[in-house]
Amino acid sequence: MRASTSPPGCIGTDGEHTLLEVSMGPHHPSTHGVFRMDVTLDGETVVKLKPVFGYLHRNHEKIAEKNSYLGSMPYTDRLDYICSLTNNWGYALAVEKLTGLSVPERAEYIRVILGELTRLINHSALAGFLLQDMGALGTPLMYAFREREKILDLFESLTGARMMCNYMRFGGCRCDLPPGWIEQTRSVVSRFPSFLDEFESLLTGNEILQARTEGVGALPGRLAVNAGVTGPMLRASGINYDIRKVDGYGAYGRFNFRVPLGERGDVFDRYMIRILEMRESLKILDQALRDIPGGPIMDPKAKLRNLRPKPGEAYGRIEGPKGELGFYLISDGGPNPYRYRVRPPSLINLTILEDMCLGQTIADAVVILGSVDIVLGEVDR
Amino acid sequence: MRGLDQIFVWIGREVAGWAPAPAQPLVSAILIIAGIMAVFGTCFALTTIAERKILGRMQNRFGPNRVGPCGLFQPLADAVKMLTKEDIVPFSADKTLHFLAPLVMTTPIWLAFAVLPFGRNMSALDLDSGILFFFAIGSASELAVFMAGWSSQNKYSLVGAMRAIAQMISYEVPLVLSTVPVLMLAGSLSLNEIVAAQGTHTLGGLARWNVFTPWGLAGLLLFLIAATAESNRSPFDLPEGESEIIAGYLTEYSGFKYALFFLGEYLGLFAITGLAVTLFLGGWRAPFQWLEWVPSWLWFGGKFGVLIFLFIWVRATLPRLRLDQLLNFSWRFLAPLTLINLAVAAAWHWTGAWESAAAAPVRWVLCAALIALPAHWLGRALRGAVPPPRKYHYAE
Amino acid sequence: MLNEIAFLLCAALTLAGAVAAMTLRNLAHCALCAAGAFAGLAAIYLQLDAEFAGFAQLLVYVGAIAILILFTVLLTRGAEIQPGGPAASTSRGMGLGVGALVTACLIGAIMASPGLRGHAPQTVHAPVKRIGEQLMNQYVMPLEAIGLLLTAALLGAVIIALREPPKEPPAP
Amino acid sequence: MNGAGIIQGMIETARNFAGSYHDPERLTTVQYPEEKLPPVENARTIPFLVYDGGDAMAGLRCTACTICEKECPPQCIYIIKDLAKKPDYVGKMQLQPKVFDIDMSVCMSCGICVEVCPFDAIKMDQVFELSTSDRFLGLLFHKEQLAKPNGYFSQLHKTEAAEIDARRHEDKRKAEASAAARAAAAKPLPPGGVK
Repeated sequence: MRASTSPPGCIGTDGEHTLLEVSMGPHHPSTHGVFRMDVTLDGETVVKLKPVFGYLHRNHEKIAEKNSYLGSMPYTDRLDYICSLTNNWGYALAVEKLTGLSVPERAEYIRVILGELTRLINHSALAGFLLQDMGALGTPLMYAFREREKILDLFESLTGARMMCNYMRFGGCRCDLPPGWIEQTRSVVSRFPSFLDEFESLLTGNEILQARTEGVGALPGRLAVNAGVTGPMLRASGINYDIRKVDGYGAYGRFNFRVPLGERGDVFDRYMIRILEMRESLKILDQALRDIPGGPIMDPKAKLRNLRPKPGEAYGRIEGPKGELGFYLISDGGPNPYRYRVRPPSLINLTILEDMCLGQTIADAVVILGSVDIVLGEVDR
Repeated sequence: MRGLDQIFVWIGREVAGWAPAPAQPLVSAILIIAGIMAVFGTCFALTTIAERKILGRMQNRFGPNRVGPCGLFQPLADAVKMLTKEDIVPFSADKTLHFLAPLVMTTPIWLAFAVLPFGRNMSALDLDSGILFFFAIGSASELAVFMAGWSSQNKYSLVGAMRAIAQMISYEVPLVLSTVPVLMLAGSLSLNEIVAAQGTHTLGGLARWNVFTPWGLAGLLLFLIAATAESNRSPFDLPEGESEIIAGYLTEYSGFKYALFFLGEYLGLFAITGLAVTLFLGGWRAPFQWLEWVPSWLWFGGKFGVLIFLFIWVRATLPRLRLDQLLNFSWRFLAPLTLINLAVAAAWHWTGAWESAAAAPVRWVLCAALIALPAHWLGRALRGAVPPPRKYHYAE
Repeated sequence: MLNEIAFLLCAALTLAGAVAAMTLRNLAHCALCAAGAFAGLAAIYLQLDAEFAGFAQLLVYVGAIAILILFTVLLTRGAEIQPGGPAASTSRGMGLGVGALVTACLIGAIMASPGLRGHAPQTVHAPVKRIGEQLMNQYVMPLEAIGLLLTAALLGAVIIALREPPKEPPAP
Repeated sequence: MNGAGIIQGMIETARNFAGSYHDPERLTTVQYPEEKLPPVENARTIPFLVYDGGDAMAGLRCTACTICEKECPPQCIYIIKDLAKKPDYVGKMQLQPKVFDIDMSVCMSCGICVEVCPFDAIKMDQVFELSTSDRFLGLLFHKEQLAKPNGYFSQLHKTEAAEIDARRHEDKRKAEASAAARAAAAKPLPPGGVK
């Protein structure tokens, strides 16, 4: 028998301390899917962290280069499976740029409504998952999912599916709103603020949550910009960059809303920014539901099949709930794209993970990962 | 009603009476042991299902409701599952320790119930130093946790065991210290005498439970916080913090051994809850004199149930602390506060003569302030320099 | 009769634990065996009707000291014992000296006990209350002295454990 | 105050605990095998083939044009044409599928086959209890399993089916009218009629 008293997995010392290498994942309760963190620990402090991903790689881009333009649309649902409609939108935007199709007013409004509903789903679910990582036993998550169900019901009655919506088309939307949908949505939206208040009274003032998140995983604005971080994470670091404002794509130029900005860029700011963004989304939804015009929902020039754009390239980007979601397409005039590339916000926000985790404890690393908001379907593609 | 109160004592005596005289002590001991094991075994099964259902309701779901009426037979199904699962021992594990750990965890805990008075004349063992016995027995679980974490030869287990031991050592201090005022004022270490000391009544027939005094209330809160940590429950469930270290020292356990750990943890919780009831909530006594007709063991059970519900409620609400915060909380907040509480109890004792209608509230407020102000200051100091409140500005 | 068997069992547990703690190679096993020996000792106290001493022994030795030893084992991971190395350490002589001293004290105490001189051992009932009163009256000075000693030891431990403040780099 | 946020949170969970007993807004769970959600008209799960009339194989609307086979993103449709033609609802001779298989374990329920079908022959079903003990052949549906009557389709998607039926009815009426006109034109002039 080995007379060793040293525990398993010691990888030596750094002179003074013994380091322990722990491989967290891909089967680990807190890695949000099949994600692995190779963590080197000194006691409980992280001294090195290597994110390892690719376990969920499905060849999304290559498949899209082989499929027709239309055929890739349902695949985009499966990138970030929590927000399939914004993925649809980003892809549709790229193809519309490539082909020069225009989108009728009504379809733009429908897209904005669906996009903001998706943002509500994503942000509330994220706050729930974040608290789950902090050990709150799923209570906030269940509350978030309770509200998500109501929004998913809306999606189902409009698009036919709760998650894999496959709704937007190049030059418009697949089908018009069913009768009564606007009223249903209005009632869901009008009840959402009370859910947010409940959520905040459960969490925001909680001393344990504050202790766990204050100053944890702070990301300076400069570093965030250099790392290409986008979305709520960037705005929590105090950088004003929201593609809805910058590009004004879709009908966003017509709505009155504000972009909340954090100042310290720690986990608490990231949590709070998402809560505030949800409140702004509700404002956009109110305006869009009030002002939605009638009319067609498809560009009459649009055709479903045999789309052969002229040779060229296009980059369509939207402000997805997780950050800048971009689709880059090159057409060689054929029925399928010559090159198809996704800029996944989850992946690019994840690359800065080590810088945020160094010197923090392992429990913090889990929370920081949760606050980045990743979906492995999008990271690994 | 007197009969109902003493029914268990009576049954025990009658059954033991049938045995031949020399065997009577043995028979009555076996009866008591069987009774305690049956009651708290059932209690364990009921608590697992109640916890899941209450948590479910707090999270707006149903909880288990498929097995039996309202899911009441769920514990049976769980037991069948646990017993039939494959028992996996890691190849590189220290097999002896891996086997012994769940036994060391579960066996001593049963002993702790021996000294708890569950009702009038319903205490298995009236030890002169009962509370000391209780804490001495509890120390075995730390050894078990170490054995489990070490023997599994798994990094998560090891980290979990280190966390657990650090936590248990840290919280044992406030746990024991928070009971000291009670012992001091009751003048005894015997749990029966502590209950007896809370047996008198004050105006309006209100019982003189310790919890109705400032130091008792503070003591109960401190004791409950420390007890939550001792029994590894949320928000102090770091040793098993699922999202961080999977299941801590339980990572490599499955099947029956896991069930034993689970049982041990719940029994520990029950024992410590029973102790809280005995020390601060008057044990089996009724809160008012005119409620004395309700059987004493029902009072004990009721208070016990309320405290268990409180534990479940806290578990449904709070996120988990971090290790350094956990230790700081114990050493820099709980431990000093228990010492201060000792002084408050002394002050209460000295002002014992202030019983008049005018002086009693003064005494109460004075003592409450003596504990509340330090609590406030210690809390401020613990949280450190509070940064200015965050302002979120908006870009148009 | 039953009493003798119980005593023999407890004594065997204590001795076996102590021997195992000295001879086993795995430090964790040693520490756990030492805990077993402590528990056996507590059982002997209890058998002698010394409730308070027995439970205090369990609480302090099994609950605190054994855990401290285990914690030390966990924290000093580098200190591995070579499989072929000698079981005894270099401080063998000192250990022997301490052992001899303790044995001498014990023998003295046993020789002085009344049981040896044919008197029936008087049953001493020592409730906690009386122990407390004795500690607070007759033995208050030794108690305070021990308290002072322990406090000093605690302070010393804290000072040793305090991380040294980072030294200022010498001015160039 | 220390702990105020914690107490506030506990009040919130207590409210939800009580609310889950009386407020259906809070307890949204549907106890699936006993209760089911009301069907949603737009909902889609897997495709099926629509047929008219009483005979499933003879009444299939599918003309084996294989557009759906080409457009299906995961390529789970497999068609072999039958060379024997049969008349469709307006009497035009059309091809028909000899084999029409859909591998439901591959199908991702996107509904693109339905969108591209020019004959309204393939539509989305709403069944979801598809589990089988045979992973491979158990989920490979042949045209016999896929064929469902038009009445079933009208039950699922009322609005869409009504629209399609009206259009087809109109087409049929026009076709009959033109056929009648053609027949009338082709008929030799009755003797003694106008010249």
